[in-house]
Amino acid sequence: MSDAAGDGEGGFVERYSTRALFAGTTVAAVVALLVAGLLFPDSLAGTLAAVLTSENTLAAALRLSVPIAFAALGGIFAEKSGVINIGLEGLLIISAFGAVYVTEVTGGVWVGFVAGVVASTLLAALFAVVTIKFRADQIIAGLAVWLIALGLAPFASQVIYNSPNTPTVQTMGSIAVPVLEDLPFFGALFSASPTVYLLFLAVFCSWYVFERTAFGRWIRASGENPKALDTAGVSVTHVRYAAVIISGVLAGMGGAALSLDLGQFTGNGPTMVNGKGFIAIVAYLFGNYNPVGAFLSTMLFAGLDAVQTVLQLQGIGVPRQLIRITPFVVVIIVLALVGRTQLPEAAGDHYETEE
Amino acid sequence: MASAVHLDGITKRFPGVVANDDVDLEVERGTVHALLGENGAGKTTLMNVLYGLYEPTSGEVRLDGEPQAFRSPRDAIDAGIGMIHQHFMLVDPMTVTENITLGNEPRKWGGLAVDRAGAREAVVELADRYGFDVDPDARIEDVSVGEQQRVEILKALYRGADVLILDEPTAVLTPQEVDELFDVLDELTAQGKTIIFITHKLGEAMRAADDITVLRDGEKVGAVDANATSQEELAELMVGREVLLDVDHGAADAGDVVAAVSDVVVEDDRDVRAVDGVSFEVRAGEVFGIAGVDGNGQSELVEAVTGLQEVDAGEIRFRGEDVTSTSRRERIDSGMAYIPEDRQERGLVMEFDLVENGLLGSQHGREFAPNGRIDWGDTRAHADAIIDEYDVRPPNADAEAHSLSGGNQQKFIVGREFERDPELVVASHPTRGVDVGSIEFIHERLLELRQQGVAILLVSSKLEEVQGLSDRLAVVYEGEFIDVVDPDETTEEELGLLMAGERPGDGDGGGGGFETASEAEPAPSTNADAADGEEA
Amino acid sequence: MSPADRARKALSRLVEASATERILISSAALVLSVLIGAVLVLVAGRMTSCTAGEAVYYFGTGFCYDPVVVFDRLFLGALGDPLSGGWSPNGQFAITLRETTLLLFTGLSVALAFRAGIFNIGTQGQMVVGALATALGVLWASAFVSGLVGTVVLIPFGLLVGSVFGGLYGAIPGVLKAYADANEVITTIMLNFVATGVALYLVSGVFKDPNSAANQTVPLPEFAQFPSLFFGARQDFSIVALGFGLVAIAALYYVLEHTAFGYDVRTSGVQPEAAEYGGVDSKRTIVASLALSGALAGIAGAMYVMMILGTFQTGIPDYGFDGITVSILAGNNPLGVGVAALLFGVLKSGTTVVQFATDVPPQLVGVLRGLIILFVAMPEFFRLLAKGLPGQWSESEAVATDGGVAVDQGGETDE
Amino acid sequence: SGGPSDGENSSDGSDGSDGSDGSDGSDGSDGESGPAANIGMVYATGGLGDGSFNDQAQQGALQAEEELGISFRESQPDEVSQFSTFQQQFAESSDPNYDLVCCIGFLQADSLTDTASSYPDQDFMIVDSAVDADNVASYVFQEHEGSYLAGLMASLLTTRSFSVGAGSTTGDSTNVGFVGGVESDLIQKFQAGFESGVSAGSDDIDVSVNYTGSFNDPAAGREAANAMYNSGADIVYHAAGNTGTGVFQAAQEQGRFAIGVDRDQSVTRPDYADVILASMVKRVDTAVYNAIDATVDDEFPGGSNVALGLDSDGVELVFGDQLGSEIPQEILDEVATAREDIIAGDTDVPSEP
Ligand SMILES: Nc1ncnc2c1ncn2[C@@H]1O[C@H](COP(=O)(O)OP(=O)(O)OP(=O)(O)O)[C@@H](O)[C@H]1O
Ligand SMILES: Nc1ncnc2c1ncn2[C@@H]1O[C@H](COP(=O)(O)OP(=O)(O)OP(=O)(O)O)[C@@H](O)[C@H]1O
Ligand SMILES: [Mg+2]
Ligand SMILES: [Mg+2]
Repeated sequence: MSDAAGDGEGGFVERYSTRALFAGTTVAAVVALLVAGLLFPDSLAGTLAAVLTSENTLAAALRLSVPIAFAALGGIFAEKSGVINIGLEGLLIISAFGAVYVTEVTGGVWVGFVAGVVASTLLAALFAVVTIKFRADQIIAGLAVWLIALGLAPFASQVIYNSPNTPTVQTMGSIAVPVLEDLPFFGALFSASPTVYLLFLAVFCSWYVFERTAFGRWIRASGENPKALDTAGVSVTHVRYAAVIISGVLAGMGGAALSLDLGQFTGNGPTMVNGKGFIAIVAYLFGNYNPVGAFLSTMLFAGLDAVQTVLQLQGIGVPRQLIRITPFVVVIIVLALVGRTQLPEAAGDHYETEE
Repeated sequence: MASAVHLDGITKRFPGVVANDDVDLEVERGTVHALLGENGAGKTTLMNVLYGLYEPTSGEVRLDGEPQAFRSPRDAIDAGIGMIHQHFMLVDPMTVTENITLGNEPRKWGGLAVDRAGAREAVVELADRYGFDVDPDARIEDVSVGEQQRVEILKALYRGADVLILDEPTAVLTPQEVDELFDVLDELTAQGKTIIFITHKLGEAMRAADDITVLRDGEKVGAVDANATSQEELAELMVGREVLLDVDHGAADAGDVVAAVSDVVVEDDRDVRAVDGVSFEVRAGEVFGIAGVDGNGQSELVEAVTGLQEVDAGEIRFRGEDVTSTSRRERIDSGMAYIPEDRQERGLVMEFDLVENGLLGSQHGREFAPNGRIDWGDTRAHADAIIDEYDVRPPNADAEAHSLSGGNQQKFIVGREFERDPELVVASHPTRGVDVGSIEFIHERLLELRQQGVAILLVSSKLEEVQGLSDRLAVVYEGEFIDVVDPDETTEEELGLLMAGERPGDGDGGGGGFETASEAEPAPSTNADAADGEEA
Repeated sequence: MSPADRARKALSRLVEASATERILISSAALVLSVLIGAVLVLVAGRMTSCTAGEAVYYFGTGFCYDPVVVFDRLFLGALGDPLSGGWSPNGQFAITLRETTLLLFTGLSVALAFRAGIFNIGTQGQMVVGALATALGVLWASAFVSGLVGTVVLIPFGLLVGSVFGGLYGAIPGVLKAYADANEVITTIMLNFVATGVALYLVSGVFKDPNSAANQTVPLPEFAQFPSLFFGARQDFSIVALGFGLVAIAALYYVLEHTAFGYDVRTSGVQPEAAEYGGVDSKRTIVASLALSGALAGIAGAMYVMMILGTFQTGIPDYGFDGITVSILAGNNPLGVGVAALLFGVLKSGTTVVQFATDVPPQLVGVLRGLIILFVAMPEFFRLLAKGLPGQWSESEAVATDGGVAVDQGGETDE
Repeated sequence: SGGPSDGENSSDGSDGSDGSDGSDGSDGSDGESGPAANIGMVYATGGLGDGSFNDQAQQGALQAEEELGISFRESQPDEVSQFSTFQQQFAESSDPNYDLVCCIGFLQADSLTDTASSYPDQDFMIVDSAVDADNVASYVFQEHEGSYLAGLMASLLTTRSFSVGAGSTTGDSTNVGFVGGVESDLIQKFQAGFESGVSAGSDDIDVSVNYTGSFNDPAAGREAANAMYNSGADIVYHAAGNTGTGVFQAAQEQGRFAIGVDRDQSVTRPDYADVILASMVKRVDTAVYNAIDATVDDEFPGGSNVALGLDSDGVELVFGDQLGSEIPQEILDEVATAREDIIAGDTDVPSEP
């Protein structure tokens, strides 16, 4: 049977080879670009290299990442447990509004932050009941969560403030770690909004839960083979409720971070969340359900966004409207090259113990 | 002394079905008890009641004389019951250790982390105690079916099971692995465990069990001593009438070559060679059988022939033409019928009714869809004809496929494929999970077609089936044909050895599997003669 | 089979428990949503301030907003106040039908893809591409014809251009899914952004109307737009377009239920492995369905240009996303799409009436829309509800999405 | 006068008949006599709460409500196809009968052209675009003129070291920034004027330009402004609606300056008053108020096309409430001179970049 182990490793390598190959190619390409930029600082490569290695780009990417990455972590919890939560966008919206509203009323940013998380968690709990207890189609219920939040937050804002946009409130500010903040490039990691540190913590905790705790295993089993978990004597229903609620908490942190970082909720059109919840789904699919992978893919996307903002300033000859869509185009191209995203086996399915 | 397990008057009703009707079952400690019955007799349901998955409508479960009220498997597990389901309850991407300890993970740091080293150690220790050969770090999706089964048993033992329920444990094993399993069962009973295993194979029940309980249509129809019964008696109890245990297929009258496969190589999703250079021919009017343990490339070979999987090297000819890279649709149109091994995934669209399912594969044909427009009238008539001819029950073309029992689903597929007027029938496990009566029927039909000059390619992991029906029989192992034999001239033991990868003339024993068995010689079958009809 | 037989079968399908139940559930969902919406209006009415004279009184409490007025305006207003006697084909009802027409096409677009097991979130982008292509194509062609002939030629031409380009744009995620295994949910979301960005680039640059401050193309000549017969000249509604929509419903229904291609699509939607077994080329079917879905979206875009705006302008409304909700409410059934599109047409058009007639924030209608979808998603809830009531409903299961993402009804697969 | 006025409560309503029946007092009073006029407001998509354009228009209506005793009803379309719906609803209404319908934003021009001809007896006014009809009064603004002054001020300040409030400039910077919302002719007028003013102040200063693609994405505004400040810009001017909130925030975080738009944002966004040097105020409120006022007086200027520039105080550079007084006098003087030159026609400000 020892060859089974060999198979196992072989399988592992096989499974990840496309991604590994891709990651390798990317790293090689970036290195090549940096070298070219160093040699010809005035060329396009030089500009790009300068932008990429700039501490400011990293800082911007981090800021843009926060809401997306939080939501992506939440999405991982739900989907790994077998509940596809396409309503992340709605959770972000409701928490973004809730956080600002409560901050405005109480004057406490952190009170507002918690309130945003609570709002999102309540909505996620509703989603959980609807999908788990009432066996609603997860996709439809997720869309409903999005639509409800998309209507409710601006509605409330309109009722309370007579405008879909709230007034400005206090913001989170930023925390700098002495000495470390002066590091070249990586200094950006140590002079950032408290929500950035929270995000690092959340990424680590999520990773820890999945890799090291029994609960993490139950979530995985609940999404891959709920019956195996059930017959092992663990309630699939409880695990799924817990996972969806955690997804509400995490997405809530993302939404609250988004609005409190700017000190305002804006509710016109798609609201200030503006598709970040859907990008989060992209991020975790892309990161193959791994918290760290999801974080890195968010950073890739946010990094591209940050880079396009800077590139617009450089006047490199490409029309702005087109520079702006580069992040989306890159995601499509990368996806076409990397290909398959593997959903958990039982994701989307209802599970009942009897009949 | 009270029996270890006592089920008293268990009745379990589902909407419209009485799965168990006042069933009694008594199992002595330290014995092996076989639960025998046709498909749908209620065996699994009864065991699910014992395991706490279902609450009985009425009746009582007693362990060592103590009445139990299981509300969930957790209660049953706590009471020392372990169950190995027909479909393994394993999480594919997780490791052997993770699966065994699932739900009962040893913890450290005040429960904040799984004690992974401890878990692994516990698994290794347990495997050693019972002499199981498993790799604690392998992922389930990467190990053999036999090993998965051992993992399932270990899982139950890990949770302290005293009573082990095995649902059709032998369906997926080679004869050698079956022998090894039975040795393990002996070892377990010797250590005081109690075993209940479900089967519909008479020979197995007699060989491995101490006592046998027979169910029919949800009712208990008999409890017999395994040493004091005969296959005929059991068969009659099971089916309720006398059963012909032997198929006589007469001499082959082979004609022209219909299908020719040469040096075909097929790689699976992970670029591993699943079929590794196989060649053979199937002639009109003959059954060419392929025997082998599941997972040795049969599925890939069959799907390559039928056009569902790409061929990476080699050539497939059908009616003299090279069809290696033609589409599935073209192969259907040119007269290739295919009974797939997985009827619920491939063979039927479960949400469609039988009218729509009768059209599957012919939706572009002249007959039912001239000019691309489906003639639902003709299609319905076609479905009705199949239902009638092949005795599909209930005889209602508007029934959705998922509402049919497995046997009836299979009969419908067989009917649909046979009615295509095929020149070649590729039949993959055509009777898997089908009850005795239907098996008889399907076998008869296959032989009828053969008589009419149709070429038949038959794949089955049931030895008695391929052996009984085939005119020529190839044994496949790890993607290669190990030998092609005359099935009438070959014993079951010889076939079993071939299936385990022993090339003819190769003396070395041990094809992997249970350690306890590695030095044991192939267990002598008690009744080699009856082996042919074991299934029937 | 005799025509009588066929009729009987059709009838039996119609009264099939699941269909009846579906309609019941949809209606119940609507009622429940309205009730919750009413509560919301009352709560909001407590949170704002108004003079005592403006308030309404329920349960002895004063509220600033009156839910009865709100829903009266939302529904009756959208229908053009048929009860008040002042109904005119030029009134609000024409707007409702106009919205319905567009929702019908985007709804069909999403439904078709769903039936093939594909979740096309890209209808919006495909519509944008179709709209832009139509505007440019018709502008070019309008140089060659004019007058009535122009109308007769250019409208079909515009629809064709819209469907071809929408279809091509829809084929992109199709090809990516079929040949590169790229998840269509991701690619279609991304392609929406790309379509909007590229359209903005083109329309603020090369194709910009020099005489307008807006990012738009030169307006189409009058004869290149849908004629308004009988209905809604002012409301930019043409009964001809709605007629096309009804034909599209019938055609899609026919294709899905009565053709080999439709059978292929449905089979690969519910069970791709079985479809492959049945000789369906899954890759081609994926590409074909998404292309067709995109073509329907493209037609929606063409109608937006040729019926409503008379030009392509950036900022096309979210008809594509609304199409998702329409399709879901309809259970992805083309016939149901007609009804669902009308309901959402009423909601969209009623929003403006509510806003005009009351002080209630119009986002309320957005909440209602979400609630309706939520309730429609949980038939189980209504079954439980019905069990508590005398005279139970049927026990049979209701249909949810027919594919897209795995929607197996049970975790158990028993053999 | 001369030079930009200095704050929010500049003397509006000074033109026309002041307080015709000012006795009416507070709003909402349901007096027995009806309002002086019924006004319909159709805002631009994006709606109220944008902190700039629509809010400014509402300001004009509120002022008219207070001073002239009119009553007005608002509608906030969220897509282009709703413009004609609301315009017609107002035109068709008989209870009350609307005396004037104010259409805010250039996107309404096309539908107003149709609506106006369908309802020849209804008076309309439109802001930011010209509609040629007897029953429409059009008001357009010379945004580039005001933006020129903003650019001039920015380039003069950025070339010296200057520190006030929460921001500062360093003398060695070589660029200033412009953040736009969605690319369009209108926003490009702001950009063109700003660029032209910047180069008038100094040849060495470039303008970094970024369009976020949205008028309602503060996060994108912040990143754009951040990128500009990081590249050495001290001052960023925005014409991006609510996206500009992000610009102000970036300015605060980085200790730099911003220039507001449409309204005196140092007053309407007091949280950011310590970084807002000035705002390029566009008196949409004046246009709305004047049109209403004329309607009340039965002097509706139908068919007219009023271009509001620096000369008529239609656009102006209003220095920050908090920082304005700290700006060096020579710069104020130079800006004032430039203003005179433009009004006199001596300086020609381009309206396209
Ligand atoms: N969950 C269920 N709901 C409804 N009917 C069920 C359910 N489970 C089993 N049945 C029905 O109960 C009967 C007994 O089924 P059971 O699975 O116990 O048979 P079995 O003897 O194990 O058959 P096999 O040999 O095919 O495994 C069958 O008619 C089956 O259709
Ligand atoms: N969905 C599909 N699945 C499988 N093969 C397809 C599919 N669509 C097209 N093809 C292939 O393309 C060829 C032409 O397609 P077409 O749909 O015109 O069918 P056809 O052969 O003309 O059949 P008919 O007109 O009788 O329906 C077919 O022969 C078939 O091999
Ligand atoms: Mg069974
Ligand atoms: Mg054809």
